[in-house]
Amino acid sequence: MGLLSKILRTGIVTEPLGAGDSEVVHLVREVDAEARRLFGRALGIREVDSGSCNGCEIEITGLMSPVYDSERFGFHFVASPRHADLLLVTGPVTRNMEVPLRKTYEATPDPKLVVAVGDCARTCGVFAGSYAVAGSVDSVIPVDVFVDGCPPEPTHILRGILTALQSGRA
Amino acid sequence: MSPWLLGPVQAALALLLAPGLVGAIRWMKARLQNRSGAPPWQPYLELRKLFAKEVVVSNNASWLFRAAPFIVFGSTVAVTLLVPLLAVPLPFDGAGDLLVVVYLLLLGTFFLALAGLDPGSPFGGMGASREMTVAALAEPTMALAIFALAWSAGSTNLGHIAARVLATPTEALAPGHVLAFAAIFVVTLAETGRLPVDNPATHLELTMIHEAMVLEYSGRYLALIEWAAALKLLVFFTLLGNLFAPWGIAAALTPGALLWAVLTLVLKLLALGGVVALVETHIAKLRLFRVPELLSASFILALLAVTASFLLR
Amino acid sequence: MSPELVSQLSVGGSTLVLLAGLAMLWRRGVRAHIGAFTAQSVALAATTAMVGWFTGDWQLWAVAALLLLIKGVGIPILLERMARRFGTERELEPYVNTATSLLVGGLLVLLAYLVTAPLVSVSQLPTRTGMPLAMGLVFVSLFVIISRKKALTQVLGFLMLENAVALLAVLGTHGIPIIVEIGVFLDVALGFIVMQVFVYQIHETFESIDVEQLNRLRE
Amino acid sequence: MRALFLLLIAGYASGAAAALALGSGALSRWASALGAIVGASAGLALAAGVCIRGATFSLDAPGFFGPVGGMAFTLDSLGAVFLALTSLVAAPSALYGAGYARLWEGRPALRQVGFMLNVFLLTMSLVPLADGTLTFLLVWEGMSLSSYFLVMTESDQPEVVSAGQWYLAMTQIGLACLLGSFLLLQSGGPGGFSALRAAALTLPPGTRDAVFALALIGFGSKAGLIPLHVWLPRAHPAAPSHVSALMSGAMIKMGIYGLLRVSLDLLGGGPAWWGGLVLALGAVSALLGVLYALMEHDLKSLLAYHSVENIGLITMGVGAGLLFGSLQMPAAATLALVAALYHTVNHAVFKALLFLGAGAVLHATGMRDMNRLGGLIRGMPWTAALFLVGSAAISGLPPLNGFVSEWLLFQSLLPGIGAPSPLVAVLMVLSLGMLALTAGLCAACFVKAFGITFLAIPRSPEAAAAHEVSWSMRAGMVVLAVACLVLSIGAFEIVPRLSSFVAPLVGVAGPAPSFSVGLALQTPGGFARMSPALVAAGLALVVLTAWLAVKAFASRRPVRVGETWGCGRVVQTPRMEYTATAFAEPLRRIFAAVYRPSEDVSIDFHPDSRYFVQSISYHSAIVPWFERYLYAPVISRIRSWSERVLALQSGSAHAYLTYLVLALVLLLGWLVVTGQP
Repeated sequence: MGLLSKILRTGIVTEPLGAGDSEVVHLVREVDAEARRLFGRALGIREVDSGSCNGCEIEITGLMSPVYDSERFGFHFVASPRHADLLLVTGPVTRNMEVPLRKTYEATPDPKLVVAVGDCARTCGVFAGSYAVAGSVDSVIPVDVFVDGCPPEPTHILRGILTALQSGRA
Repeated sequence: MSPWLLGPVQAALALLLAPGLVGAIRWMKARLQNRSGAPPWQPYLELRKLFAKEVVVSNNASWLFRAAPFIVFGSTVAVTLLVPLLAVPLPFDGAGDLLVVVYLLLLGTFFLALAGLDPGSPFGGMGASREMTVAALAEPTMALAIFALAWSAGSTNLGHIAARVLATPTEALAPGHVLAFAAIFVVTLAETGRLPVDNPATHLELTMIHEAMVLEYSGRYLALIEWAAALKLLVFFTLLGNLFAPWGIAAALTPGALLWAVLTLVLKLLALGGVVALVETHIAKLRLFRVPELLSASFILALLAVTASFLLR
Repeated sequence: MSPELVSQLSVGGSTLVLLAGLAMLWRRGVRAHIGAFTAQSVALAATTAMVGWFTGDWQLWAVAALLLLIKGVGIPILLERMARRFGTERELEPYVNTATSLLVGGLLVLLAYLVTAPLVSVSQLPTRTGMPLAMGLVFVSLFVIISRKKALTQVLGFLMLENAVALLAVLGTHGIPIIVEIGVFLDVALGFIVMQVFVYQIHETFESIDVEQLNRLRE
Repeated sequence: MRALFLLLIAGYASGAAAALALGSGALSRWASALGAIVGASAGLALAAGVCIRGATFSLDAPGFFGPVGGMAFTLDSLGAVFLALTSLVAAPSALYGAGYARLWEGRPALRQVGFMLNVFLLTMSLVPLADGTLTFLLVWEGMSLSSYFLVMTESDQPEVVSAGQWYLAMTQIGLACLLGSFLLLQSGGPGGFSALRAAALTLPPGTRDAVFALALIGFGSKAGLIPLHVWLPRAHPAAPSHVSALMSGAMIKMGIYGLLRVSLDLLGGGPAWWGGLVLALGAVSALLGVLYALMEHDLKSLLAYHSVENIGLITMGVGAGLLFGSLQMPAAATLALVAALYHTVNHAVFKALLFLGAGAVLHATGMRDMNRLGGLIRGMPWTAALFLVGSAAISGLPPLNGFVSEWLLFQSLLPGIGAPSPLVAVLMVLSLGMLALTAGLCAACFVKAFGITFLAIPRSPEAAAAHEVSWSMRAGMVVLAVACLVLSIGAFEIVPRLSSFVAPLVGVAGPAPSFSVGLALQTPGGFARMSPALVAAGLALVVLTAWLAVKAFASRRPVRVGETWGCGRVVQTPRMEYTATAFAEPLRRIFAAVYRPSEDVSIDFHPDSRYFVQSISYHSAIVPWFERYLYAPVISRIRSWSERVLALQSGSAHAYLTYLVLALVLLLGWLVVTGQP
């Protein structure tokens, strides 16, 4: 019962679409509309950590948190690339993750999108030149959108996903 | 309306409502997690998307992998022809009883487990093994609960049980009846892959049961399996709602009565969905080897249900 | 109240009392066990009150009130205090594992059904229908006492046994005279205090209330 | 009728003769199979004649075995059911055997199997026809011995020899009990069954109990009831597969036949404890059978344990029938016996199908160990599909025949709750729970049996190179698979007939209850209704509609073939797959109290540091407890005793056989001397 009353006292903490930072609101509205158009407002996201420091993962987790609640746009993180429409790739691609990343891409049914999250994904960041790093994400699989930042904020990731949806490769 | 038409109408209604039920539970859970959550109609959109997507099939998979979704889906739809969804004089009541419902659902589980083994993935094998273990252990509870119900109703046919409770409303609060309800509720959680037996929202392969079997599926096959899973949940909820508290179900096939039946059915489904959402918010998943404890507890409930009906005969 | 309703209610009430006893076999935490005992005592009090209402016997009402007061409130508070003192040691490895315990519990209920069948058949009371379940609880509490290792669990088993006997008396004979009942309560309270001391002593000696530790005394 | 009976004998006899005369080539195996098929067809026709016309067929042959009183044959409807199921299994098995026997071309084994198989089929077909103790015991022993020789076909392997010894020992213990039982029943009077039936009424209750108990042990050891089942999981894997199919499909059913014949027909039912005992034994056999089956990874041993399970289910029906009969509940008793008989027929069909499928796997890969099989569905699509039908049928899945009889069995236990005695009600509840658990575990076990054997990637080169078996072997399996479906859909026609056969045995006055309304089955008082035909039709319709709808409305993108998803690991090897042992691991843990597995883990550490492990070896074994506590002490006692009577021991199994036959002849001779016809 303690749990229930706490739930009631806390109330819904998701940022509403009407209030707050106008830019975010605008973005969020746009994501909603695009998601509706392209994937019937149901987007399965498969997260691939190809060697990240996990900073980006923490931000991605933020996307699923009650505050951002990406589920309200119909985004959900799935357990298998076979169920996914979009791959969210983080980190420089290490040598050990090169083949798995490619296999994940191959395992995802068409139409599919790839969003590379974080500076490392584009430039390999501080790991560039390491013997353990194979290269940037786009040297392994085709990338639709890069999201810059170290780490990028959840809103940036949302914007990246939106841009990918708009790119219309799907 | 012709009574023979009721069967297809029931199946169509169940197919229509099932994704909404899953969506409603997800929505209620989101609200209990203080999120705004996806709207309840989200599963429809997901199904539409999946039907439009490409299918990727493993190179190790055989024809069985492609046939299984249709058998899983078909067996579950066949069940909706038998359960008392809307009206009590069921047209196909003579075609099958509660045991047929249980075995038709087992048929779907059987083929889904085989399909999990087919691509040779370790996850699929793990899911198949666990799913069959849980299904087997849930079977005695189900049988005894049916036994308790059938004994007081004088029949194992679903229409008879519902009609009997309608005719003698005090029956609905008889101890045997209530205990059987509790037992079947636990079985519902186990058979439909809900918490605390299986977590429908997990991403971690090693904790999966149902999800692990369908990791290989994509596109329309996945859509069929997901739809069938939603339908199975709806079937169990309908059994709980319309066998134990059949009020609202249509006694005659008039438009008004049927409309009222649809309305009460939706309300019952939402109420049971709310209970499941609450349960899932409150408790954590059980370790796999503690699931037998839960199922033996449900078995005890069913056994007491039978004992209570012994005592009151 | 019609006799049919009374027999339904006595089955329903005894089922709740019995289920609380079976919950002891299912759950592992001390708090859950105390909660089960509290729920059981409340259900027992309610059943007693129901029989009191049916028979119109004020003594049964008094017994129900006493039950609620002593077993539904008093003893649980003492138990909580003990649990706080000893920490919440869990019943992690009982002699018989949980799933098997539950199945044994079920079989004991069926056995009780067989054993009480002759009693039930000679009784004319509408409350007789609940007697097999009460007898089942007698067996289940005994099983709790022998299959669990923690002294606190065993104390709870003993208290449940007492509840079971009370339920049997209420259902089988519509209650024993209140004087006897009060005497029994005193006995229980005394027994409880003795056991409390016993548990404290075990804890003092072994820093644990696992009665298996007593085996060390032989050395 | 008489002509058919003679044809039956002539068919099998000519098959046996052909096998001896035509050497060990293709001609011989086809000729002996043809003889068996002719005999089986005649048997089926004879049984159908009796079943449909309802008239019994009788034939006295005082000339045969004249010195011991001649032989007498009668086929009534109960016997006809068993003759029918034997013939139903015999014909496809013989057809299959013709292809299977190619293995032995040019070796004496071909002649031996061809001859013995026909003798086995002939004697087994005559068991349900036997009318009289002498005839019965003669054909019974003929059946046992010929099947012993068939089990010993590959006698160069030590495990086959051991299996043969177990089988022989159990079957002779059974025979001894049967002899005792019949001697008590006959108690000096004439040995014809009609005479026994009349004499049984005057026997004192103690004698009747003894007759029943001895018959239960004797027939139970043949049927494979726990704890008398020990020979089954040994002999079935050792025998050639079509012989296993016949033994499991038909021969163990003769134990059920005998039990029905003696307890219900000859003794006319008995006190309630008979039925209770049989019901409890059946429930225990069913549950333990399936539990041990789950732990098997030898395909044929697994099927053998499932025979124990299914015999358990059948026995539950028989026990419920006896129990209800003694409680004066004739309708419920009839239903229970119908369920038992129906499951007997169904089990004969699907278990024969499964053994033939397992034989095809063995033939193609040379292996029975499921942990080394896998992926056979690609090389052997026919066998895979047919084995799948058998698996679904034995798991009791609609719309196949196993489902119908399990449904009947469930329904036949339900009325037990209304029995006046609380003990009976409790027994029924427990049996019902065990029945349901058995059904669920059986489905789990066959997901394992089919999934691990036929699906995924082959786990050995032999499995990868597997090829489909010859047409005759496939044809044999197809016949049985079709029978699985027909026996389900035709239930509304079959059940009333079975009911009319068993109703007189449990004292139903007037016409037998039909349990059938239109296309549906209906239990007494309209308690439950179910129509296998409608369920099958509905299922087919819905699946077809779904398929068409998906074809019409879903995406038309072509299916892309990719790698199995495994979290991006570089290669997939069969070692990553679940094995049979892995599949059953959760259940092994859950039922550890029953299995009491012995586990042995030994870890070799690096000499310098315990943090480096050099090797881990894990060994686990399950020895059934009844073998450990029941048989092992007896065997060791006998072993020490037999060392003292070494003089008789020549080391040859055939010598022991000679002793046994001598003993039988002496006993029979004693019967003649004491003056029976």
